[in-house]
Amino acid sequence: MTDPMRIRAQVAGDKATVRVLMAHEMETGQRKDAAGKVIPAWFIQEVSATHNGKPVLSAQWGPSISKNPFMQFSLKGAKVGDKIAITWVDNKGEKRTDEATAS
Amino acid sequence: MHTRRHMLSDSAKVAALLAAVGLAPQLAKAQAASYNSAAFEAKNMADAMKALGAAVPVASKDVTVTAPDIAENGAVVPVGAAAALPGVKRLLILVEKNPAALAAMFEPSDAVEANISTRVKLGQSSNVFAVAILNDGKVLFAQKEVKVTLGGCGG
Amino acid sequence: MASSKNVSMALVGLVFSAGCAVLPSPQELDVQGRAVMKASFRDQSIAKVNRIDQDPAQLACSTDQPLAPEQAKKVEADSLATIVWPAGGRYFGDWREGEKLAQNGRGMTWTDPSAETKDNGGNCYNCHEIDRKEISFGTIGPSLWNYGKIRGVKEVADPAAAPVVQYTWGKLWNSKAYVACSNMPRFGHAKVLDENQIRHLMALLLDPASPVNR
Amino acid sequence: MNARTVKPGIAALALLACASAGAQTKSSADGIAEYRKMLEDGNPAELFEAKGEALWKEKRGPKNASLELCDLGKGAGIVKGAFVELPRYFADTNKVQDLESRLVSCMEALQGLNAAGISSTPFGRGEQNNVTALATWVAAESRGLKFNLPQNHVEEKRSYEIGKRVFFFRGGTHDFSCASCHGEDAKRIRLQDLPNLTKNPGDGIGFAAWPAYRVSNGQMWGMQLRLNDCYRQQRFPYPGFGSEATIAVSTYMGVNAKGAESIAPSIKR
Repeated sequence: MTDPMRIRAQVAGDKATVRVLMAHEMETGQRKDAAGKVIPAWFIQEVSATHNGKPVLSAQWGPSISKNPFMQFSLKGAKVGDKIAITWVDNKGEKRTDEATAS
Repeated sequence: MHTRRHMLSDSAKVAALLAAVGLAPQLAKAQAASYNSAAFEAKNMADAMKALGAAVPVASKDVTVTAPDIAENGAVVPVGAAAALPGVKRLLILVEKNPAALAAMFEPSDAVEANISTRVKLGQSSNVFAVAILNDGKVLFAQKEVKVTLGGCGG
Repeated sequence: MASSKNVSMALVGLVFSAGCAVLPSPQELDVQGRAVMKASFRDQSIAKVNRIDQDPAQLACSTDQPLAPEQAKKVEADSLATIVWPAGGRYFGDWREGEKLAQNGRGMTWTDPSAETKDNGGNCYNCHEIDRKEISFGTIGPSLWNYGKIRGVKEVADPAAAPVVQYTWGKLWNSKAYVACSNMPRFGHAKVLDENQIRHLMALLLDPASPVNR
Repeated sequence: MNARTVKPGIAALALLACASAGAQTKSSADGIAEYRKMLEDGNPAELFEAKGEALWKEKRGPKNASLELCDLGKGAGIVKGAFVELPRYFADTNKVQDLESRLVSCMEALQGLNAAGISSTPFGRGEQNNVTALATWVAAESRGLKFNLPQNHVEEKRSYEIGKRVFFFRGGTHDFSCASCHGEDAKRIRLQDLPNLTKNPGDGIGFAAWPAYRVSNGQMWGMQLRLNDCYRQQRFPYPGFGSEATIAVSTYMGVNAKGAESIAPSIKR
């Protein structure tokens, strides 16, 4: 079970500021639980963005990205109504894609 | 995106990593092609750059790192990396004193500005680095110190 | 509290009439307030509901009004009488240990391992500036930077320093001996810190070698 | 994400703290203000807000019903503006209720879920997570509105008076009351500004800032959990979820905050 992302793409001039929030634990694998057992690493490893279906950005993350990750970037040539989709894949192979319309 | 040398070292590392978390081999195969776990396990910037097949970074005012001087909590520290140069292939964010230095690696296409921000964990006060790897092989960096303080009642 | 509600329910059923819709007197509200506190909390780990049972000082100071002078004097005199002075007149420990205790904000919550003094910190930086090198300090209490130096303590064993040494010990043991409704915990009196821990804090504040007094 | 920049109230508080603490801390206070401003853009509370909105509309529980007929005080199904008037008196339960305890009542009445079971569930588990998400969304629907708790019903007035006594109640191993930290202007614990909750502390401060996303643990906290952790740090025993003390002290803070603009859900250290 994964929870939806929040994606905002705001157009200003000839580009859009894209802000993404992802719901994820981003567990480092360095922490221990109350019983002293190591909590296994669980984090997003890959993130990609598409603009109207065309890949525009890819990223790889380690476990030191904060819990419930935030990412912001500027997309050139984006217009109101364009579709921005974000996909993440974590180290357990879980995957999620959400899409937003630029406004 | 990757040289053959990286792919080889990656797949071994990722396979080991995935085996450790008990994942099926076919999954390991699917992910091995891209995720550079050697770079993300490197203890320091030099080793991370080696794992990425990149040159030793040179300080440059064309690269900027945005971060607060002081963070009330190391669990969430906003950090941005930007390069005022054309031909940026990769933008990296590293935290010097974290157990593994490399936090994020972005590969922007021409449609995305080389100015990306995210939020990282800092185990303690540390330098944070922004590194830009250019298409021509140049590797430039900027750094900033972030002080992590103890907020609240500490209980 | 519960009984007053039952009365109003019995009188008018479920409908509140103007007749019973009268705010209780301030004294009755005081009683109800304490009953609400009693009814609202439960034991959790080391934090037991008897912590809601107020002693006279806590009860007297649970108001937004300043205490009447004679009431304040009584709280202070009673508190002064509780202070246990250090065995053998040994007032001082190690300021390094004191700094650790001052930094440590833990202890006595329901997530702490035990109510023993060894698991407790002094919480000092939460409210006070102490060693100026620590920038993360609170302002509920006064700055303690140069605490001993400002008070002219050149040598802790100097008889001239005795009054401030004794006052500081007393303040750490039971702050309410000097200010009836002080915000400061009664570290010794409440068994939050033991004698040795208080000695370390004494050294942090008064030892000329402590970074606080440089 | 919230485009609002740094709030004047916080800036003023920070300024006062600097003035009293001297030049040494001015830069650290400025640094903290800068850090907080950077966090405002992209508050993960939005993730919980979205979850709460979906939960409000979703048919759930033994009665397979949504919460869309829940009366939060302004009439069945009216959400906008409800948050800034809570806690208030509800005739159907004959009690003053805060947002979270009211949501639990609706979950029982409309959906057939077990209110006592939810109330005794630890924070961050099961249905408690849903209550938090719902509260986050309901609060967000009143963003920008000013607090104006009703004080017409005698039980609302009584709740305020009891709440004041709860606020000043000293106890526990450390003799703390709420007022120990929140009874004066311009005080701090460590570097954390402490709002004076005996009066309106300003827009988006104190009662007008919760629910909030806590960056220190990546959790969403409603007012019930905020109070619970205050009492933990006060070295008190454990306050029951929705207990009268927690609701009365909320009424006290909410009435005092009259006119303060709500920024909830906010983001906190």
